Amino acid sequence: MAVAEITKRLSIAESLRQAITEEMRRDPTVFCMGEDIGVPGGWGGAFTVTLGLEEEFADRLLDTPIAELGFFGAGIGAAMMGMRPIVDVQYGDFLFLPMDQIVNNAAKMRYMSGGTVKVPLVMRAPIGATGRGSQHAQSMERYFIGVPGLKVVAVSNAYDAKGILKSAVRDDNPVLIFEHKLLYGSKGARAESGAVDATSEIPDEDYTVPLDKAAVCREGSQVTILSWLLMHHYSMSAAESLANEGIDAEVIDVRSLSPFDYETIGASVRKTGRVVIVEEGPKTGGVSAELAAGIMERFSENMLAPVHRVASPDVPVPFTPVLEDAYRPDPPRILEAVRKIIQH
Amino acid sequence: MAVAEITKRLSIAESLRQAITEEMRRDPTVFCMGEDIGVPGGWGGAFTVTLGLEEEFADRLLDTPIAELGFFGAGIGAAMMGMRPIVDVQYGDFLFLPMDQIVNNAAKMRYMSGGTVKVPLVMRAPIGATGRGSQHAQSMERYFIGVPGLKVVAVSNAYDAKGILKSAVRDDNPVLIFEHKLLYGSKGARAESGAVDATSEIPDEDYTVPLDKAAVCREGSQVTILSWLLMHHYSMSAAESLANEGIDAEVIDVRSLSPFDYETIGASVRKTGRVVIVEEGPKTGGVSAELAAGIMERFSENMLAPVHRVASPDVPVPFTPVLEDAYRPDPPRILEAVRKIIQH
Amino acid sequence: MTQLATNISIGRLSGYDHDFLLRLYEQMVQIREFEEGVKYLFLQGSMPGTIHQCQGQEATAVGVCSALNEDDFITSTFRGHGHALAKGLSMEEMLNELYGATSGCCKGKGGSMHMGNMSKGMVPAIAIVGGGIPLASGMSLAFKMKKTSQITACFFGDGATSEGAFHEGITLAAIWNLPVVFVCENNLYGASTRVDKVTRLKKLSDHADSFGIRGETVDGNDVIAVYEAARKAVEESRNGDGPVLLELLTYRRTGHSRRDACHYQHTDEKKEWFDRDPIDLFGRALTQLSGIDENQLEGIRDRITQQFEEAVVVAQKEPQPSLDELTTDIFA
Amino acid sequence: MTQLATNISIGRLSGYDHDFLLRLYEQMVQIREFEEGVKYLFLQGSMPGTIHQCQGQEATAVGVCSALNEDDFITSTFRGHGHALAKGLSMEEMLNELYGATSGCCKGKGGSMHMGNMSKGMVPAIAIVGGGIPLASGMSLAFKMKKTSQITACFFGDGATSEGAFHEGITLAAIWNLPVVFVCENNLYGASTRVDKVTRLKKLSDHADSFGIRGETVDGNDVIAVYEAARKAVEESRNGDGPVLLELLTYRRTGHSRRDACHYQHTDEKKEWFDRDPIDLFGRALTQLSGIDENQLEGIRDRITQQFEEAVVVAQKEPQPSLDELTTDIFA
Ligand SMILES: Cc1ncc(C[n+]2csc(CCOP(=O)(O)OP(=O)(O)O)c2C)c(N)n1
Ligand SMILES: Cc1ncc(C[n+]2csc(CCOP(=O)(O)OP(=O)(O)O)c2C)c(N)n1
Ligand SMILES: [Mg+2]
Ligand SMILES: [Mg+2]
Repeated sequence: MAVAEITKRLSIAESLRQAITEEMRRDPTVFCMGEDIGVPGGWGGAFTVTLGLEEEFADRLLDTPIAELGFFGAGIGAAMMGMRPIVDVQYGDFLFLPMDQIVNNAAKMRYMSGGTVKVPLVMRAPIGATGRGSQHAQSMERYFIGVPGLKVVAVSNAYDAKGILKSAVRDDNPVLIFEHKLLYGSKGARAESGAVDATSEIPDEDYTVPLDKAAVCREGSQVTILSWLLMHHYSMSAAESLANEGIDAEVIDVRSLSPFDYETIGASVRKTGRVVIVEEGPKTGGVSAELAAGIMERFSENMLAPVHRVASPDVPVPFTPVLEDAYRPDPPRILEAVRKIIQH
Repeated sequence: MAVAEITKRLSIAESLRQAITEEMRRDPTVFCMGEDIGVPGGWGGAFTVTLGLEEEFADRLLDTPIAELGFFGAGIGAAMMGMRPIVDVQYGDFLFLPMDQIVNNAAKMRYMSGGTVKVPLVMRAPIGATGRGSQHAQSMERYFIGVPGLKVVAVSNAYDAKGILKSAVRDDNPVLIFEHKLLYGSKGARAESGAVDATSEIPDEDYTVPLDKAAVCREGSQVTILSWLLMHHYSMSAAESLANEGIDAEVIDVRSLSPFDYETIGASVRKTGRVVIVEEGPKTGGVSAELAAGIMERFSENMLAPVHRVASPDVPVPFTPVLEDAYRPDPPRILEAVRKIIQH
Repeated sequence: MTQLATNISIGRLSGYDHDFLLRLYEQMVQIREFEEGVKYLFLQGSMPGTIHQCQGQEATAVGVCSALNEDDFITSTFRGHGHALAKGLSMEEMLNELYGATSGCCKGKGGSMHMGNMSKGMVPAIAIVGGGIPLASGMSLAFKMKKTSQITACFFGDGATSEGAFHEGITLAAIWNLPVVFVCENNLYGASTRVDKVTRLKKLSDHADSFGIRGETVDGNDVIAVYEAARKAVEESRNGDGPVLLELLTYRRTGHSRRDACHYQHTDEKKEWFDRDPIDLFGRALTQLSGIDENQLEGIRDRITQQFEEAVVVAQKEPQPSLDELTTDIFA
Repeated sequence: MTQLATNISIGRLSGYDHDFLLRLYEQMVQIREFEEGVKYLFLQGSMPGTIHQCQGQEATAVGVCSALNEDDFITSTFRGHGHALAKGLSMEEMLNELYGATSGCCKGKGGSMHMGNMSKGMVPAIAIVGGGIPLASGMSLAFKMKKTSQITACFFGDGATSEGAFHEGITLAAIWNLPVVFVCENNLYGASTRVDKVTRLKKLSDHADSFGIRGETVDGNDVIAVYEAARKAVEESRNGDGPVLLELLTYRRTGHSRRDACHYQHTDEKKEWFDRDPIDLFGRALTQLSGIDENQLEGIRDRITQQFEEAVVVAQKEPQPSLDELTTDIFA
């Protein structure tokens, strides 16, 4: 961002709201569909992202019945007919309900039509373990990477959130955006305990952030830490501590979960030769599995140590805070992993 | 199998049928629920597995409406109340419909009840690209590995199919069994073109095959080929060709897809130092990703080369046979991969 | 109970011009010829894949699609050949698709279960039972938001009515008053399962009650009855007085798929429905009209047979995709 | 329209013995005290997690569960505290659960949204809207197959009626005649969305028509009306004449969850329903019976308040799980 630009500090919830507002103003085919997103006096969706938007866009903020398979499917249908719907689930865990529509219809439609159909659909889903027990907590990214025809991204700060949502709206393909409950910066009754500051300065100008690029957020030479969403913030804080120990870590916000940006990741791996991936969610079968395998396939000659994955144990998310805290990888566990890989 | 046992050569469809019959006779709480499984004059499910069983078990072969979320959920409920249901989808692709019930309810129930609930539910799903276009074709294993609380297995021959189904029925946890359309040996109107012989000698005695063990099907010293279902058969045939070239491959049927049997796999990797994994389905985010990452984490000091994955390209399954054949990994591609890794 | 015609009285045909009636006949014949021809090619082994066919159900596809405008859309299912032909897809583009050729309506990537052609108002068919229903609501939502006057006719079977997608998809259309006609082709079976085994309802159109919309059950083998019911439903939907749920009572004269011998269908039932074949019923009525005779109908049949046979010869030689095309058409 | 009581006439209470009536009262009071106490603890910050509460809906839980046998089962939702208490879970095991203690009914692993206790006839509550409905059918299927005489009462909200799970789950129960009572607590809102925005139906019990089962709408704030309707439905279900869909009209006096201020609820509507508070309604009627006076009711309330307060003191000190327990209870 150039210094001269007028900027304003926004939370992710606010910057997503701004992105939606601007895109709806720009393009009359953009609309939102979801539960409790536009009820006057309501919440603007589960995490305030669409709060108040019904005032300006009464006809384009469609409050749905609780019917995720139905309205995701309807989003696909509307997209095929030239609209650009943004649909969301209140918690990522509910994505299993419309998953048939997402994988079997949205993602395959272009291919099985021989390239004659477009599905410009944006899907949004909040994830993260946040004191709600095991059905409102799991990390869902793993279930959607490598689905041919589907783009998957994760937004860790307000700047990216706005720019990526805009790119997604303008993209002609289905895009699934993951957001994290502890990063929204939702306020009032929807504030989250344990929230982490993910606000950014947002320029006044229209901008987009590409859907297929990782971001090097901290340069370093000895080890590459790959993560996204909440874990990216924990990784950044771990990197600060590591710097104090004299370990120089490069921290990359993976952002583009499917497909991955191996260009950016590769450049880092070639430099450091060591990779730690940090993921919230059970280790087995996570996004990190593909990242680790993909990195070792592509850059094995540069690797000084096997890729190390820091993740949750293979358990559902427990309710009780003492166990939930142990479930979620945290900076100390990241530190430990990095120290180990450095000694390798 | 001891030589003295009376054996009979059966297909997978037949041995599964036998397993279901024997388990239903043994235990009155075992029953089947699914579409078109027990209609007199019908097919015995999509691939003849339950053909004719309605004659002996009229009350325990429940033909359902087309409502996968509903009857999988009902299976969970019945299991919680002490029954041992076997539910199936006609094509694995439909598993997205009951996926909420499988992951959010069946798999988590024990944990979130603090260990007080049991869900002895068996689920069966056929997969494989077989000339039906992209919604009756995809490999679904990837979506269910690493789901804590769920066991996932894949059966490649009739002997295992019977023994594993029996173990699954007797297990107190939800178990998802993957089967392959080209391996059933379904006959008559339900025969499949491109089918591969997966028959086995089936002993007369009751036997089980554990849910957590891989099988070394061909011993070898230079490279370990890991695969399951149809790809296991292709791997065996590739290994024969390799032997002619003087390459001695060990072939393991992974079978236990979640959790993996790292004991068996590890022993092989320590011996050969080279691993090729063969998987039907898009490479990115497949089961092989976790296998590759897990192997490299555990056995990196034994590895002579990075793990190599042979899989489908990242595309939906095309209908036209010329492209479908190219989609599916085949013995020539396996050979090529092994030759390359041996030279590494 | 809905009256099932054993005869279409010519009184009901007055008021329609002959061209229109002959077009209905021709379209039904085209579907029948196409399906019978494809079945032969498939059983003979020259055609790849699997097939789900609609012999005996021609009047539903033709009756409904005749009530639509060209720019209206349909959604269809694994059993979609009839819908596709009735909506204007050509036998040629469909045969090419079935043979996996690049000139197929989906470049060979779709196949029998995913026929479609956007320029003719048919999105690729959805082979997940019920899966097209939410799509149809969304398509109609787009029409409504864009203020076009298009509507969607959404085809599905009796079996689909127990899927969650049916319930959720129609719920959306109902609460938002969307311009869509839901067409349930009740052919008495979902695969091998008779409908009365999986619902307590005598009339599937009674499902309409739980959405607060209008439902109607019609003889699906009487093409004129279908056309008239569809025209009414289409009009209501287009005017914002929909959606409507139409149940069309019909029967599948062939296997559920491939080589299915239908041992689960009762002989009496079969006979009763075969006697009510939609093409025979309508053909008999037509020849009673002055100015139309059996020769004319035979001419139509011959013409179609010939067109089909020529199309097969071409399709079998159409170019197959090159291997590069395996990885194209993923992203727009 | 279903008559909504502003008054319960004592004539309707004759025929019930006082102990039974006082137990209904006590259970409703227990739920209210529990919920109000928990709300205070939560807002005060001493209790972790999030909460979905049922103040104002006590009569539905109590009326239905009073019609069940001990070995009957219920399924519940994210808003399950009332159901749990009415089915016999203790305030103690529930408070311990809410505080994440190992002595909680789910060892602290479940939390507010997954309360359950198998030995008391309640499976862990399902927090996916509608997700418990297929489960309930399966539970009743087991009862039927095992020829026990148990039934399941399946609680869900108005919002759940648009989910596919509702449609599929009840379809199964209907076609197999399963011993289950589906209890739709219509509190007029699904989260912040008013029910009339998401259905065209005036009565949600009309959904019963599409399953071919009996539906009934009852005043859900009149505990006696609920009890009587539930008893009838339970009996029918137990006898194999079910399933039944009961719609209980009620109102949530508190936020959807946590700190929700309910700005979307209209003031008049709130007032109307607050005037029909189920505990007040029933309490007023009780004190008109000879032999019951306000003192007695106050005694009940005091006793429960004290029990709750003691339980909180204990719960706050109950042992938390050790870290080993993170990875136990995955597999049986
Ligand atoms: C979700 C789903 N479940 C099961 C199937 C397998 N299947 C294909 S067609 C069919 C029967 C469909 O019956 P109906 O809806 O009546 O249509 P019809 O075959 O009679 O045209 C089934 C079970 C499927 N394709 N999708
Ligand atoms: C499948 C699913 N979608 C959305 C949610 C989020 N959510 C939780 S409660 C609720 C409203 C439920 O309304 P209703 O069924 O009427 O129950 P009530 O809250 O009134 O008790 C919603 C949308 C959920 N838990 N599950
Ligand atoms: Mg049918
Ligand atoms: Mg409600």
